[in-house]
Amino acid sequence: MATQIGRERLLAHFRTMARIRAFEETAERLYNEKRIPGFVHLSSGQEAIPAGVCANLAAEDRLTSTHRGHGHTIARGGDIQAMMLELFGRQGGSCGGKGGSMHIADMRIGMLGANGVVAAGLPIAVGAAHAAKLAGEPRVVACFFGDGAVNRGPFLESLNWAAVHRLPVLFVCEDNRWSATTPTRLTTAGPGIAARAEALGVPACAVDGNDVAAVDYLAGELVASVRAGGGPRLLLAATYRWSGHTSADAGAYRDPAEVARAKTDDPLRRAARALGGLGVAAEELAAIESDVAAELAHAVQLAERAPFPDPAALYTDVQDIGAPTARVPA
Amino acid sequence: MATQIGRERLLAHFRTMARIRAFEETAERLYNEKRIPGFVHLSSGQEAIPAGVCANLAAEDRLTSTHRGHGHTIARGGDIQAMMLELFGRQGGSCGGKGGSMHIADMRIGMLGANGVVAAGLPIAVGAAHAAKLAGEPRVVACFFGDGAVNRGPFLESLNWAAVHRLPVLFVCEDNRWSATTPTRLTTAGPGIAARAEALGVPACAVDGNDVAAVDYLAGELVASVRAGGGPRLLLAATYRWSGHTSADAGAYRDPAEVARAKTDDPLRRAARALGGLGVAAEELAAIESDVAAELAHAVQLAERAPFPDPAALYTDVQDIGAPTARVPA
Amino acid sequence: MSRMSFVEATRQALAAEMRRDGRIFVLGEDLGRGGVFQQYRGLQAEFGPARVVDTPISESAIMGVAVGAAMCGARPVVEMRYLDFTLCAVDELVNQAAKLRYMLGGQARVPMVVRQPIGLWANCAAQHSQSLEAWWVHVPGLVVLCPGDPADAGPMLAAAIRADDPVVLLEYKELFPVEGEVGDPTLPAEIGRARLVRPGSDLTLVAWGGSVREAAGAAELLAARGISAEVIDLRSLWPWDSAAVLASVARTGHLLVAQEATEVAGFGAEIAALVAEETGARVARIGAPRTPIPFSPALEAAYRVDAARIAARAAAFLARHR
Amino acid sequence: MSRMSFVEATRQALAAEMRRDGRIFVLGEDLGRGGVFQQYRGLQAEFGPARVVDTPISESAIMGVAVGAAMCGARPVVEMRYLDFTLCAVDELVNQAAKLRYMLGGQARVPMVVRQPIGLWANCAAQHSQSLEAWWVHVPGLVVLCPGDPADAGPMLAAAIRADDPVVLLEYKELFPVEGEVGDPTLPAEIGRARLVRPGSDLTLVAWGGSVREAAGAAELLAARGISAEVIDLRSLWPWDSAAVLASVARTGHLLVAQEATEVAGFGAEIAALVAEETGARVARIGAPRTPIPFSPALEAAYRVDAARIAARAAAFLARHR
Ligand SMILES: Cc1ncc(C[n+]2csc(CCOP(=O)(O)OP(=O)(O)O)c2C)c(N)n1
Ligand SMILES: Cc1ncc(C[n+]2csc(CCOP(=O)(O)OP(=O)(O)O)c2C)c(N)n1
Ligand SMILES: [Mg+2]
Ligand SMILES: [Mg+2]
Repeated sequence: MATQIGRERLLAHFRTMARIRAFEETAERLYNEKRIPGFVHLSSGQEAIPAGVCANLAAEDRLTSTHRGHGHTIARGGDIQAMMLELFGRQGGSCGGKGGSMHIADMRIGMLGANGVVAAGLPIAVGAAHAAKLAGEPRVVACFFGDGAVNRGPFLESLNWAAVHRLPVLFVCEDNRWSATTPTRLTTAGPGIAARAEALGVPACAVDGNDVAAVDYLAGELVASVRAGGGPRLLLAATYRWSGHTSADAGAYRDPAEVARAKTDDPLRRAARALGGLGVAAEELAAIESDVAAELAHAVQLAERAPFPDPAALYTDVQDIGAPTARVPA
Repeated sequence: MATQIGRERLLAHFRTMARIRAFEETAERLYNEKRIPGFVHLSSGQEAIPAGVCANLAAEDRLTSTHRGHGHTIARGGDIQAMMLELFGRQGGSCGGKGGSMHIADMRIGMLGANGVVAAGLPIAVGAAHAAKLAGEPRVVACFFGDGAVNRGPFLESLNWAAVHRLPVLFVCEDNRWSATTPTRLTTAGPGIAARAEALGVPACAVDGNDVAAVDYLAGELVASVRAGGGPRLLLAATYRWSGHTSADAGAYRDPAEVARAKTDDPLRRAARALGGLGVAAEELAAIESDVAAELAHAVQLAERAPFPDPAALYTDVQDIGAPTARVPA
Repeated sequence: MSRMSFVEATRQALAAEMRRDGRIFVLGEDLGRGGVFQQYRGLQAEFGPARVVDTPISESAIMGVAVGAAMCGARPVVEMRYLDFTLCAVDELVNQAAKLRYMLGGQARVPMVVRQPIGLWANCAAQHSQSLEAWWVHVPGLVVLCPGDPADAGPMLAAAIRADDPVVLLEYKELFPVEGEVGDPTLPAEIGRARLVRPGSDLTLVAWGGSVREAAGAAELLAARGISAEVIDLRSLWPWDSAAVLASVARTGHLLVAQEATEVAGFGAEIAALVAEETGARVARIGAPRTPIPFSPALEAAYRVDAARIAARAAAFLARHR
Repeated sequence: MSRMSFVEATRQALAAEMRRDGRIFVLGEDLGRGGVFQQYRGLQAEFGPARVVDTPISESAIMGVAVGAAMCGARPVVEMRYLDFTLCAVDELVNQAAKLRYMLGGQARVPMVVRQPIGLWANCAAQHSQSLEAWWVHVPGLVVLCPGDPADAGPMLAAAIRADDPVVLLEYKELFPVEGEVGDPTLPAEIGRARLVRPGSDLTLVAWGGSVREAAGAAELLAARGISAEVIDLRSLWPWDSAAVLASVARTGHLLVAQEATEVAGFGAEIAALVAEETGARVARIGAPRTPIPFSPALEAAYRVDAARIAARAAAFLARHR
């Protein structure tokens, strides 16, 4: 970890990443134990990217996410209890139980939503930035997406639009090398994602996405230039997805050696080592991890006991005009 | 005209271009005189590109076109009489009167169709090439599109696909600087169309699109490399659209000086000058032009007298299974 | 009341809304030159290119940017040029705009208007003439409006802009140049109310958009044959005024729905089915055959659901059931 | 006859077709690892990556490439993963595949199959659970199939592949693992014929896809209440077997259409409207409310059109009209 970073800042990153890791491991366990409905897309191994990027966002900034959205929400300061309730489909969930993991969102912190459609977040992020610019509001929008999303048309349309209008968007590509069960390189032509962005008028920088200090530093530079009106930027962060594509996917198609090698490059352990170098005792980190574990255990306990939404909630939040009327119960 | 080209070949180009020009001018007049239904998108001023490209296609090759498809069809050897019947919506039209100018097609010459949706031809061309490769057929597909189409998602998805599969596609971008009534540069970010293609793994070459010999030469090189299995290529041809976006558009939003300047760079006159240099007498060219004029006049005469399709044809060519049944006449 | 074209009424309504509310902006292709039907003539000069945005040819982004902007406090009005091009932005409209408020448990709203010029016009053939209102009515979250005459054009647009929901506004291309008596075009309409075009006693004829004229023409033809048809302009397709239709059918005992769109699985099926469910009255439909839209005027004439065809269908329907 | 799952039947049918005809190729995401529902397990090993193509995440290109390939002699089978992602490729399906043969005056055909896994499954919520069959039925040029049990799964796929038209094949996700008695899964079905699931005399219950099981369950519940319901599995939505439905309704006098999709402007409206037009019999529908699909199991339970709800609707319907 060559990048200079202060002790407190790195400790904060460590805590953020530990919370994400614990959330993902908890979600995975809950899924395997059939205690939560639906699927979850886990981001274990990728924690340094949301941690490093979101640390550079101001209160008024916004972000869009992907199907793999827990980490972005947590790094942005999302409420873990509400997220857990959402995963369980209960009252008090971030989305009242209507969205689930794949649509997790928290407008109070400018988190416009995970999204079940690959690349759908890109034009939404650009629209959020367009609105901010139109209103003269000094907001930056961070737009997270995966390496597989660069093969969808909205990638081109969104980057071009953002560049034409010089909008305050930081595009963040989490390059974990996989598009579901397919290695992205097999379906992706050309010299790379950075070149695609540059060809669309969006300057791009690559970073080691498992090095939280490096991500933080570069994201800081890019957010500053975006905020100063320099137009959109792209941060290309290399990382690896430790688990299967969804919680239902064992990932058997991947070479176990590849996975094992990737796991040796653990963003949390890297941060821990650097913190050691900065004089932080191992006990302090262990304390953070046990805090976080307790937080998660508590969240699960509450969520599992929480009531399900009233069936009448099926009919609310659809639309004002022409809202659906409740069926007579069968 | 620096490029070496033989007399006969250039004469053939001249004739092709003269036929396109005459067709477009005729269509424009017919529209203005309200003798044909619908709109026509005219390619006057852009003739050198289809002429130069299609001269390099073999009998088994294929092409896709745009809303502005007359020139591509004629250059490929399409039947002008059938085309004119189609513009009039009559029996014997290329598409039996069902498609009109915007859907003109001729499968006998591998012309898969003009298309009313910008960029829709790109994945179709890629699919045609994919099918050829799968079947082991040695066919090249030429895919024409405009500079405005590079802002639609299918541009990215199609080029990427063609490059991943090393498909035999020659993408031809007719850069006439305008997207309908909007200058393309105002809505397009980045270093340019060639850079976009290269970023998607498709090597690109630029050419003066009003110089038919240059287009011919470069298209020849590119088609050869595509045919040899080198994967897709993009030819970026600079030109200008002389008329309005459609026949209904006077083009008043354009600086008259810009139009006038562009018209001084007439691909036909350039070819004529070069032919003069190769010893072709002005009379010979005049004879070609009057041949062509007669051909067009004859085509119009026949088309205007041809019968409309039988109303029963409304119901044919839809589908085999679940075909529509004719309504009882009112 | 003054005489005004449909398109002029929409221009006035839009300009008035934009003056009233600085959050409104319009985005689409070629708007600075007025747009295909001159719906935007003069607006860029008044409001500037930041509020009347000339977009790239990027339908997915046009729609998706509007969604993101709407979630964040702006009030976008999207111009799709032709309804048909919306087919390049369906994920953004249906998976995103329509569902986001729900998926987010009410945390966000998506107040945007999607203008879709719809229907046959100038022999534009299969990819520039479709009527797909049935699709949008089938999508939870969307409001679907379809003005049928110049007097409604402005008020419907104003109401769409003021709605906090995503609204699809279907504007029949053939109506744009039509003139009529118009009240204040900037006064927002009440959404969800049908309009009685012509009273009658033998048959209820329901139509919307461009078909309202044809239905009215059919009523004339029927009157000459001694049949009294009541013509209703639905105006709003979701929500639609089932009360008005049911009340009319209760009087006439017969319903005929006339639509320009393909008859099979069209919106007319919903109206006919609901009336049949609720009343047991005799119902009938007329719409386009299940063929793509042909170019040739000869074929288009065979395709079109015009006044004569509607009248013939009505007469045959009544003859069978009376 | 042998016991087989729905998904296994489709695998056998596809493999048999691919062995028979070298022009057939399959394209979609992750097919080499079997696809989301393991519909393609083992096929890449047998046929190689050129005929079982792992595509980029490029739905527009997947569909558009299939269109171009189909026009040029190949027989593509497109996998959309979830019906919902078809919304990223609607221009290619509706403006291109469905219309090209017509626009080109019959010069080309577009023989392709678009497999769309459809419906509720595993609480996948609003963007992974939709049923939009009504949309495709409304589009001239498309054939729409929807097998409702394992015995039909293979034959329907084989028939779709052999058709020279673009065919949308809707496969209910919840049916994939269901086992049943299956004849020869590779024998192409006759398209356009409904299947009598259970005879009855008081009411005709029409369903398709995943709702067939629910309708059959409802018939059981109704039988216990002394109501005899005839259950028809439509199997093919365009063309649909109106003759079979009309003949049944002629006997029972009552029609109830049950669908998983949103009731408003759903395909059930077409069936109800046509039966009402043709017969004057009493008709009724049951479908989902006009809300996006919720995640929480508690809300999904309230949303779902299950056997109990169908039976209750049927009983209330008959009580009102008998
Ligand atoms: C339009 C669309 N196509 C396909 C899918 C199915 N899908 C969900 S995630 C995924 C892979 C995405 O890969 P990437 O963008 O790299 O993100 P990652 O999962 O690696 O985080 C796919 C194919 C989808 N959700 N949306
Ligand atoms: C998807 C789509 N969006 C918009 C249009 C309307 N339209 C037709 S041609 C055109 C301009 C196309 O510009 P370009 O690709 O440069 O081709 P050119 O007209 O210059 O030949 C537009 C916007 C369309 N046909 N399809
Ligand atoms: Mg990835
Ligand atoms: Mg152009």
